[in-house]
Parts: sequence; C-alpha cells; structure tokens
Amino acid sequence: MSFLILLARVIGSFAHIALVLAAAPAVIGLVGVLRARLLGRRGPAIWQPYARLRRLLRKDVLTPETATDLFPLWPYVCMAAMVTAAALVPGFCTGLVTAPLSDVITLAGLLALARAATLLAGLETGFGFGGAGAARDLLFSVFVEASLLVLLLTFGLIAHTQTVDGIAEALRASHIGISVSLGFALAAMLAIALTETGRIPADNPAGHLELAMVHEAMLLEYSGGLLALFEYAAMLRLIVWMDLIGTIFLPFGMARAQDVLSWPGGLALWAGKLLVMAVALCLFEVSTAKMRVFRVPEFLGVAMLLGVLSSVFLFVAARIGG
Amino acid sequence: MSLVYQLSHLLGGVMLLCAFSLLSQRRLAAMIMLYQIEAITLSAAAFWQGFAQNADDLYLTGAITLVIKAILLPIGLRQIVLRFGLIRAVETAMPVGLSMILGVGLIGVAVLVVLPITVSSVSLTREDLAISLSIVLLGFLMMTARRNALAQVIGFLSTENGLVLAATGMPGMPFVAELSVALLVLLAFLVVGVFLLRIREHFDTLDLTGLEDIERLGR
Amino acid sequence: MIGLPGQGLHWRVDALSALFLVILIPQVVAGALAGMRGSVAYWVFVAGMVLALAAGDAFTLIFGFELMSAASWLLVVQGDRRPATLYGGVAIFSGACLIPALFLQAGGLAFGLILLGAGAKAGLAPLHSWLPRAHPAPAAGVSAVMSGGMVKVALYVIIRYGFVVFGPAVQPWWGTALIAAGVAPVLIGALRAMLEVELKTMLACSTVEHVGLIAVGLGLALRAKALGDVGLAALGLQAALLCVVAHALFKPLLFIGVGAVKAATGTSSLNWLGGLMRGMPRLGGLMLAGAAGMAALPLGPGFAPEFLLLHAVLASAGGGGILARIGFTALLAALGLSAALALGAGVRLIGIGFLGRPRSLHAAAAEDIGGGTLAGMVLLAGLCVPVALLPGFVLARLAPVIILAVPGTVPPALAYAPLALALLMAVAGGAAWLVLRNAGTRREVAAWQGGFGPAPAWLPFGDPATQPSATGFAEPVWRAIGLGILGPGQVDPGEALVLAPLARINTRAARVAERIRRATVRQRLAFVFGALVAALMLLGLVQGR
Amino acid sequence: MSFAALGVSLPFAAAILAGLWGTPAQGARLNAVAGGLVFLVTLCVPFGPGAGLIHADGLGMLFGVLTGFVSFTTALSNLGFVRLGEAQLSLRRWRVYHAMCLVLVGATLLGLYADDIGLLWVAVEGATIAATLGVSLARTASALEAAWKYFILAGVGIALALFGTMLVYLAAQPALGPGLPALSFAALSAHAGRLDGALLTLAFVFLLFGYGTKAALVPLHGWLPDAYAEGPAPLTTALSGLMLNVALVAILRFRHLMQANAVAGGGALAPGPFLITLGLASLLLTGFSLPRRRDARRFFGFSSIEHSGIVAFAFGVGGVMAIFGGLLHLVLHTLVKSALFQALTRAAAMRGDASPGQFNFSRLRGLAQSNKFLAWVLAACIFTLAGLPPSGLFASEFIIISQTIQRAPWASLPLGAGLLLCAVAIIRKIGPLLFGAAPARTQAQPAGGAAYLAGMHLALTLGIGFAMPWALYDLLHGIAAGLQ
Repeated sequence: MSFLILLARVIGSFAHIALVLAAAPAVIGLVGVLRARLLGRRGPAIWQPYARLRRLLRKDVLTPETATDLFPLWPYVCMAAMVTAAALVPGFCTGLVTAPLSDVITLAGLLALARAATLLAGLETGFGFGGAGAARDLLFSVFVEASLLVLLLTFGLIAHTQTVDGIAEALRASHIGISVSLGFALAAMLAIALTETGRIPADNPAGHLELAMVHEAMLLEYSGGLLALFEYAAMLRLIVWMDLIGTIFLPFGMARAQDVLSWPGGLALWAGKLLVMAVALCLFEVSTAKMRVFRVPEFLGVAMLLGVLSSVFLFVAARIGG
Repeated sequence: MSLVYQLSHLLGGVMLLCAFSLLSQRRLAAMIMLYQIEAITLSAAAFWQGFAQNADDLYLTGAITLVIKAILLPIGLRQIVLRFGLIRAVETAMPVGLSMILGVGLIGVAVLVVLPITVSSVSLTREDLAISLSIVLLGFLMMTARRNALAQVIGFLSTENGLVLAATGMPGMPFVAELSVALLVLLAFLVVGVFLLRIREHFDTLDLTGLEDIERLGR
Repeated sequence: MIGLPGQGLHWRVDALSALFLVILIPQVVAGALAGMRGSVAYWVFVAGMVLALAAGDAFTLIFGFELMSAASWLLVVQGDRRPATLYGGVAIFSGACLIPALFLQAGGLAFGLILLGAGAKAGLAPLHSWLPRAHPAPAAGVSAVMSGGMVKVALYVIIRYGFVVFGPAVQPWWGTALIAAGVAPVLIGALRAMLEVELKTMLACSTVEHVGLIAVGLGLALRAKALGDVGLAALGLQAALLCVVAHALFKPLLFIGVGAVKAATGTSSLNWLGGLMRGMPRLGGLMLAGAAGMAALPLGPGFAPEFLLLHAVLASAGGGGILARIGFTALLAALGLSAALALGAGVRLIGIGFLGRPRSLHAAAAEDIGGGTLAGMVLLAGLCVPVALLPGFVLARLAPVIILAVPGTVPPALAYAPLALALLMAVAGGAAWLVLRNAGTRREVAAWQGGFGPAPAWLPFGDPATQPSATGFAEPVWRAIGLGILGPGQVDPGEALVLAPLARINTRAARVAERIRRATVRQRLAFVFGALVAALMLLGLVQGR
Repeated sequence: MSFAALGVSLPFAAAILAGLWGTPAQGARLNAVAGGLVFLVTLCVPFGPGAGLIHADGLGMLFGVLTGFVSFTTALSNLGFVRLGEAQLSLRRWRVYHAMCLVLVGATLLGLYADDIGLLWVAVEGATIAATLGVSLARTASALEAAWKYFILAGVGIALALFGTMLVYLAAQPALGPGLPALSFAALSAHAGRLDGALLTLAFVFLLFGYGTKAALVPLHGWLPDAYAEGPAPLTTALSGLMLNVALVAILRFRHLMQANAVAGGGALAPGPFLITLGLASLLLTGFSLPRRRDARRFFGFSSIEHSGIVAFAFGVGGVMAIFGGLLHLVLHTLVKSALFQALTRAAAMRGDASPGQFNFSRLRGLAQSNKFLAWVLAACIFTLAGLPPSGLFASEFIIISQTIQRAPWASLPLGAGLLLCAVAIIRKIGPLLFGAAPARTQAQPAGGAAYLAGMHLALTLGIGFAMPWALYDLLHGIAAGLQ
C-alpha cells in the first residue's frame, strides 16, 4: 500500500511542478489583461507572455565587451533558484515528495539566492543603471528579509512546524478561523509580496523610466535567451508568492497528494485562488501609484511592525484563549 | 617629681619654644639665632641626660652638638647670609599666622599620638618623645612654609635637633646612633654649602623660585 | 620545571579543545603559505593559540591567551602603528579581566568577568569597535588567522567556562547577557560591512557580525540549558559551533584573497578596484566561494549555521513570557536585517570589486595569483565544500562536543539538505541550458554607454565615473539605516559610547597627574608632610579607641 | 671577618682608591675589577653566613648575589660608557663618579647584610649621599635642581626613618632591654610577639615614610624621575635601582615584625592596608603620568615607581604566595631594569652622546637602522616591563593578581586598572622605537658589549620567570614563609 501512496505522491509532485511552470506566464498574461480591462483598454491576449518568451529564445544573445565571462552564469542561477522555490511551495495539493525540503528558512534562502544573482547581473557590465537598480533592490531586500522572518515566526507559532507544507496541513486541519494576528500577518505578507515581485507600490513593472525602475534596470544589458531566463524567473517569482499566500491564508480544500481522488477538487480550487489573487492584485495596482524609493523602507517598516504585532497578539490570544 | 625629670622637661620645653618661634621669623639672621639657641639647649640636655643615665657617650654627643651645631654651623650660615647680602625679609609660601596655627595643630597631633601609645614606658621617655616628635614636625612645617633655600635648610636642621633630642632620651641607646647623627649633620652642611655656592653661580639669589621655573617647563 | 614557578604547565585536550585545534590547522597552513612562513612572531602567535586551547589549568590558558595577544600585537605594530596601542590595550584588558575570573568561585560575577574579558578579545558588545581598526593592520596571512583563529580562541574560553567549568551553576540571565552582547555586534558589524570602502576593514566588520551570531547561538543554548530545555540548547550550540567552523574557513579565504588583491593592484579600497575577474579569474572564483559564505547564500558554507540559528531563535521564541516573546521577535528582526546586509556586503565585494569595469590602471593590469597564496586559498575553498554541501556530516562530528557542553542531550537532525536542493537546481539549469543551446548565435558588441559621451583616449576601459562606486552602491542603505545607527560621521556606536569617553577620562586624569609631577620642591615636601600627618592622625584615632 | 663583612668593606676600600688615583679609563677598569671581586664574594656568602652585626640571612643572601651580579655587569658596560663619554666631565669629577659608584655598591651590600637596624639606616643614608653627589656631577641647571630636590626629599625621608628606628628600639625595651640586642633584626623577629605593639605601629608609620621615600612609593616619589634623568647613566639609573631593593627589603622586614606582633596579639595594627594604599597610589599615579613623558630615563624612572608600587602592594596583600610573588617581581624587575638602562645608554651613545639631556624618545626612533640586535634587545626589555607573557614579569604579576583576588578582592579592581594603564603606556613606546623613521644619515654601528650584557639579563629573566630551578624555588618559598 505505502508504495502506491509514494507513487501517487511522486506523480503529484511532477504534476505540481509541471503545472506551476506552465501556469507562470499565464498568470502574468492574466494580470496584464485584467489591468488593461480595468483601465478601459482591450489589452494583449493571455498567451502574450508565451509568445514573448518564444521570440526571445530565437533572438541572438548580445554580450557587452566590458562584461566578465560570468555574464551568462547569473540568469541560470536565478532561474534555477526560482524553479526550486516553485517546486517546494505546494500549489494545488500538500504532501509533495519535496515536502521535508520546503523549510521556511530554505525558501527565504532560495529567494535571497535568486535576488543575489539578479544583483550581480546588474553590476556585471559596469554602467550606471545596473548599479542604481541593484542598490535600490538591496535596500528593499534589507527590510523584506527582516519582515519575512518575523512573519515566519508567527506562522511557525500557529502551526508548530517549520515547513510550508506542514503549515498548510495544520491550517487546513484545524479551523483557525479569522484571528487578529492572522489579519496583521496577511497585511504584512501582502506588502512583502508586492515589494518582492516588483509590483506597483515598490516598482512599476510596466514602466521603462530609467530613473524609477528597480528590477528591470538590472536586466538592461541582457538579450535573447538569457533575458528569457530572467523574464521567466520573474514570472515564477509572482506565482510562487501567490502560491505561498494561497497555501497559508486560503488553505481550505487543498488536495492531498496521497489520495488521487481529491486532486481535481484541489486543481479547481488552486485555479480559483490564482484568479482571485490576480483580480485583487490588479484592483490594488490600478488604485495606487508607485511610491518614491525612500518611502518604500517606511512601507516595509510598517509591515515589520505588523508582523511583530501579530506574534505578540498571538501570545495574548493564546493566554486569553486559555 | 625628681630633679632629673624637671630639668630635662625644662630643656625640652625651651627647645620646643625655639622651634615654634622659628615659624614666625621672617629674617634669616633671627632664624639663625633661634637655631643656635636650640642647639645650645640640645647640648645642655644631652649633658644632663648623660649625667642622669651616667652613660658617657651622651657626654660625647653633647660635646659634638655644642661644637658643630651650636658654633660652627651658625658661623657658616652667617657667612652665607653676608656673602649674598640677604638682610631683607625672606618670602614665605604661606601666611605666618596660618603656619603658627598649623604648628599648634602639629603639636596637638604629636601629643595625641605619643601619649596613649607609650602608657607603659617611663614618664620621662613619654614626655621626651612627645617633645621631640613635635620638634621634628615643626621643623618639617618650617621647610614647607618657606621659599628660601637657606630657610628650608634651617628647618631641616631643626628637625635634626628634634631627632638628637629623641636619641638622648632613649635609655641605653647604643653609641652607634650618636655617631651617625653627627655624621649626617657634617655631610649635610658640606653638601648644602656646595649647593648654595653653585646656586649663587647660576641664579643671582638664594630664592627657590628660580628652580621652580625650571620645573614648570616640565620635561 | 617549565611554566609558573612551583606549578608548571598542564595540558589537557578534550572534545571541545580538539574541535578548535582542528579548525585552526587549515587557516594556519594557508596563512603560512600566504607569505608568513618566515616570521617568528607568526609562529609564536600560533603557538600561543595552541597553548591556550590545549591548556589544562588556569595559568596555561592565560599564558597562551596573552602570548597569542602579545605576538599578534607585535605583528599589528609591524603592519600599522596607529591601532597597535588600542589593540594592545584591549588585549591587556581582557587578560586583566580573565585572571581574577578564573580564581573566583563559579557564579555570576566570574561569568560576567569572563564575558567582559573574552568578549572584549572576541569583539562582543561593549568593546567591539577596536576590531575593525586593528585586524586590517597586519599582513593578510596574519589578519586571516586573527579573524579566523584568535577570535575563536576567545569564544572557546567563553564556551569552556560558560558550559563546562561553570556548568552546574549556570543561570538563565547568563544566556540573555550573552545574547545581548552578541546582537549589537551582529547589527553594527553587518551594517558597517555594507558601508566600509576599505576591503580589509569590511571583512573585519563581517568578523564582528559572525562573532555576534556565534554569541547569540551560545546565548540561546546557555539560556535553554539553564531553563532545562536540553534539545533547544543542543540546537543553539549546533548553530554556534557550525558557524565557528564555517567562519574559520571562508573568512581566512577572503582575507588572503584581499591580501592578494592588495599585492596585485597596490590598493584594497573598493573605489579603486573593479573588473578584477577578467585579469584574475582564479582569484575571482575563489573569492566568489568565500563571498557566498559571507553572504550566507544557500549551497554556500555560511547558510547552514544561519539556518540552525534562525530555527533556534524560532524555537526559543515559542516559550517564555511576553517579554521573552517581544525580545526574541526583535532579535529575529535584527538577524533578518543583518542577514540581508551581509548579503549586500557579499554582493558589493564581488559586484563592485570583481565584476564591471576597472576603475584604475592597476586594477586593469592585475595578474592572477599563483604559488603559495593560490595553494592556501584552494585548500580553504576545498574544505568549504564539505561544510557547504554535507552539513549533516559535519554536525555528526560536532556531536561529542555538544554532548560534553550540554550533558544528556541528543543533537537534533538537520532539516536542510543542500544536496537535494543542488540536484533540483542542476536539473532546472540543465533543462534551461538544453533549451538555450540551439537558440540564436552569441555576439560580442559594445554596451550602451548609458547616455554618456565616449571616454577619453587615456581611459581605454571607459570613464570610471560612469560606473557605480562602492560608496554609491551602499548610499541608499546608508541614508535609510546607516545615518540612524552610526550618525553623520559614520562613527561606530561602540567608539562613541565606550572608547571616546574612556579616552576623555584618561586625558583629564593625565592632566591632573601632570600638575602633580610639575610640583615644586616645596609642594612635594607638602605632599609628604600632609601624608605623614594624615597617617599620624589616623593612627591616633585608631589607637585612641 | 665573614664573607659578608668582606663584601661590604671591599667596595669602600676600592672607592677610596678610585677617588684619589687614575684616569677615567683606569677608574673604569678598577671599578670593573672591584665589581667582579664583590660578585665573587657575594656568591660565597651563602656558604658562610656568619653572625653578629653584619651577617646575611636568606633575604640578604639572595639580594646580595643579585646586587653583586648587577653591579658587575653595570661596571662592565661602564667601560664602554666612559670610553665614549670621555669629554663630559673633568678628571676630578670622573674620580668622584667612580668613587661614588663603588660607595653606592658598598652601601647597598651593607644595607642588605646589616642585621642591626641602626647600621641599615647608616647604609641607606650613605647610599643617598653618594647618589646625590652622582646626580650633581653634571654642571647644568636641571642637574643642580634634581640634586637639590633629591637631597631635600631624601634627607627628610632619612630623618623620618631614624625616628622610626628609635621608636622600634623603644618598643623593644620591654622584651629585650637596653643595648645592642634591641636593634638586631634576628632578636626582634624572635621576640616579635612581646614587643610593644602600639609603639611598633607608630614606628612602622615613620619607617614606611622613611624607607618609602627611598623606595619611591607615591606620595614620596618626587625625587626619582628627576634623579634618574640627571647625572651619568650607570650611576644614577642602574645602580640606584639597587637602592630601591634595599628600601623594599627593609620595609618587608619591618612589616614582618609588625605582622608577627599583630598575629601574636601584641596590640599592633595589621600592616597590610598601609602598604596596599601606597602601592595602589603609586600604580595609579604612574599609570596617568607615563603617557606624557618624552625623556626615556624619566619615563623608566616612573616605571620603576610603578614596579616598586606593585611589590609594596604584594607585600601588603600578605600570605606566603603573595610575598613570594613580590620577591620574584623584585628580582626580575631589577634584572630587566638594569639591562634596559645599559641598552638605553648604548642606544643613546649610538645616536650622538649619552649625556643626561640626550635621551629623548624622538632621538631614539627607528633604532633598527642603527643596530638591529640592540634595537630588538631594547624593545624586548621595554616589552618585558609591560608584563605580557613572553616576559618573566607575567609570572610574578599572575601570582600577585591571583593572590589579591583571594585575599583582598576589593583591591583587585584598582590593581587591574593600574596595571592596564601602565602596560598600555609602556607598549606605546615600542612601535616608534623599532619601526619608526630613523633620523637622516644614520648608518649601522656595532652593538658593543652593553647589548650582549642586556641580552644575557633578558635570558636570565626569562629563565627565572618560566623555568625556575627547584633549588631557587625552595629558597624563595622558604624566605617568603619565614617573612610571612
């Protein structure tokens, strides 16, 4: 019997990875279409990002002469880190084969590795925009890391385990319901996710103004296949954060890898969750403007305080709850 | 109260009076005169103790004190005063009134310290010890209260007198101590003399302020 | 007999001192290979460390400890005289604190003195600001062994006395004190590592940060041991000891690398380097491995200790009262902040120093390293690989030390499997490579100048001003955080709050002593006379009663 | 005529001869020969201690040998000093200088071997007058000022010591009666319990102030820095260092009398606090005075005050091990300090002339260019004073600190602070000395005898400090137990 369960979990994991990799460009496309519709424009088709990636793959790769011979290495490292992170974060079902690996600190480490690769890519060619973008991204990452760890403490305290998979299991099983600390944690998590994926308040994904851009500045010198890798990594980053928020804050109805019967329900729920979050993201992006670079640290500082408050309220709740 | 005690007590008192009045003097000549009286009284006390304890080395000490400290030394000091023309008053480092008060305080300290300690020994030595300690402390105060080199030397010699008085008061103190005290006075005078001549060559006055400027340069 | 008259020297090597002796060997060999073979002071320095670690009794420990300090002081003097006196002062201060502590009976005061003494030498909270000024002064090989080995000997003394000798008498506040003494250097060290321009000073600040991390790990373990939670104590100790091992490998690697950079380009200031990867590929590769350790990136040697430490903090935040919860949450935020700053420092070291365009002719014309330096760095990098990829194996080797320090515990298993992660990343990377292999051709073109005019003829590699400088790269972090903590003059709070006031007191007292020395003959007589009369009056009062 | 008496009278006889005959070079050779003979005599003293007025007990033997050895090596390095500094003094002054050297050695030995406290006082007084004449040899204003300061302060100190001696005699009356036995150390320490305790305490205060002046304990230290900075170096620095030993040994003996009396309930106060206070005062004041000194001899004069403060502190702490630590510190410090001054004089001679005013640290910068061996020996001497491990003084300071924390914990904080301040001030001077920029046009010069003598001293210090033979350990421990 246990062999069958293992086989189911392996197939489940492969299915999960394939689905996440396939769905990443689709989510970006969905967000683009929804954004355009909200702004009253027709907007590009959902499959537009797939076309963009295929076009980039066919184009030549231009290497600047001032770049060192590590130039092509960074895209591979960044993409590999994001793929691994995607594999670890459960999507439509929990209990994946990679579950024991999906430790929250390892996840934070992988995101940091991807960020480091992008920063070094920015500094690679040695011209102004790459360095400026890298400096800003580093400033954001300092506050993101601090807030993220405090949030992980809250999730760890609620679920008494350190793996994302375990948190999902614990939150799905027990009916935690709406609690003050989870509310604060959600607000903080959203702020961090927006900054990490380079959405509106921290960085304008659609804008190309050299002075304002953060993530795109670091990829200016890349072209062809290497740029495709970086773009794909950015798409993966968005779907990983969506999966993370989905598993922690909307855990109900997630399938279990062992019993195959629950997969269809899980898949449907997962697609629904992605859609809901994409709509929420577009609504938020349309309603606010990009912040000045040095206002973002305060924005993330608020997120960190919310994280601390959530862990403190958790303590108070546990005490009062008896 | 036996005659021995009364007379030594009297001589000790005279020496204490001279040491105390040294503090009030401003002119070198008067200081030298007071010192001479003190030395004469000391030699008398030494002779008297020699007679009282019939120890012949005290007679020798009395003779040495009389010859060197009472006669030769004041002559040498007066020669120095004449050669450098130091007739006018000597500058003092602290007001004379204050030094007098301190002098009384010192005598009080000496008495406070010596009397309870020596309750077991003979009253004569207790008395003698208290007086000699007072003279030593007064001589010391004299050295710190005057800026003139010669005045400091006189204070130093007054302290020596206190010591010799204490030595004569000790019953059966071996002779060795006497010789060394004399040796000290002789050499002290020799060295001081040599110094004073040299001070004169380098500064026009005996005053120590010249020396103090050197120290203030700081090395 | 050799040693203290009447007692002599005693040796004793148990699991704890064996561990620290083993981690000493690679960096000493690397330091010797990096050009310190001939220096007598260097070998006396190493002998002092070995003596301190293998000491059986108090005298031998202090003798080795101070011999190590004295020899390293001489090496610092040979390097640069300005910080030498401060370094010597701290060394003597730590000896002056340790000697009394070893003769007091086990208790709070003794541990406090040891924390102060050994902490000053290691660079913990009150006295940490001297380390970034003194460690860069001597030659690279010596700085490597100072940061990698000497700091560890000081921490060894804290472990030896905190856990083993004073073991039964441990109290929870000892752990809290050690955590407090550790968290400030972590934050300040990481921030200054991000802002310093001089490479060696940056690495010294990173040492201060890593010593802080180790101290936090030890503090957690000590507090857990005092509260009876043996499992958490083992976790904290695992974090601290693994950090000791990892830091003892990648920090000397970086220091020797920086020494090689200074030898090749004549400067170690980041604002004059750049594009070294092109001229010095071998050095660049090794420095990349070292920087991965410093930045605590996954698959690097530095990540496993950080992983264990954060888990220890997460676990200990669970228990305890409201104050403990707030305290540990704040500690977690600080650790997160400094982890990101450390990442920034690593990226800045490699990005500004080795990538991009050369900022000076020397940087452009640098030749690669060879001979002893290369051999030493390859040795250290080679040893970094097992620590990076097989932390489980290394932790198994540390188990006897942990059982010695926290009796009756079973070291927990490690939840971080770098090999599996590496496999996943390799598969993903391989797939991407296959897809890209037959994609378009690859051509080398001139990059866009970023809107600036063409560089003048005498700057073949382009105008350095159009390239982000080290200070510029750190400027956003400086404006957001640095200004608050370090103040406008970028002065380390340890300097402003501890060393500067002490210097002022010393000057004022020296002025008083100078007045006493310049007293005239009469005044000196007055001193003597006053003391005599005071003694007599005291005697009179005492005897009179 | 026991060896001790011979050891004392030999230098005096040689002094008379040196004072009346011979050119400077011949005087130096006579000095060296006399020094050698005296060293041999002090070596055989342990085999025939003898009895009566001048005889050597354990303490006297140890420090007698040390004095003999140091005066012999100083006389040897004096040969070089005289040859180079020929023009400094006139013929008559050289004779006075050699005579005073020998008188100082003789007085020191008399002070160590004298069993009679009166004779001890005479020895100290004779040594003071010899040293004062030595300081006043040079005819400069600062030399004169130093000599005058030395004479007045030392004279006052001696007066107080004499008064203390008489009080001890008075205190001994009830137990030993009038006459010579009341002045002999042996008899006094035998009957210490039955002496008059209150009088003994008063005597100890005066003796502490008297011999404390000779041992240069703060606040009685005024004369030492200036006396060390003036006059020909071998006399006023190396030899007068031996004078500190006599004073500290005397203080140790009187302390033993008082401690024994206090223990036996004779009514005397415990001597510890007095010595601890003076020791700490010396340590802390020098800690703050050292950093600003620019003249090397004055700097190391203050360092001597610091180390005699440490020794007095160790005697104040009391107990066998603390006294052992104090004696060990005294022995090691004497060896290192005399080696230091010999090397320093040679270094100054290399950089121009070795006359008193020429010992500024700025003149001695970058000594390695002049002579590598001498530079490292001088640096090693200075480093040994700081007390960090490779120096023998670390062993004694370790013992003293460990005893302090056990017997007088409240005193360990100021002790630690004082040691830290002084050590930091001392190691500050080594950097510029070794690695500083040498003045222009300095060429390499031969090291000369003084450097090798100083090196030998250092090796001896290291040997005694860290590889002490059992025989010496038993001797020292026995002495310490006796004087506990």
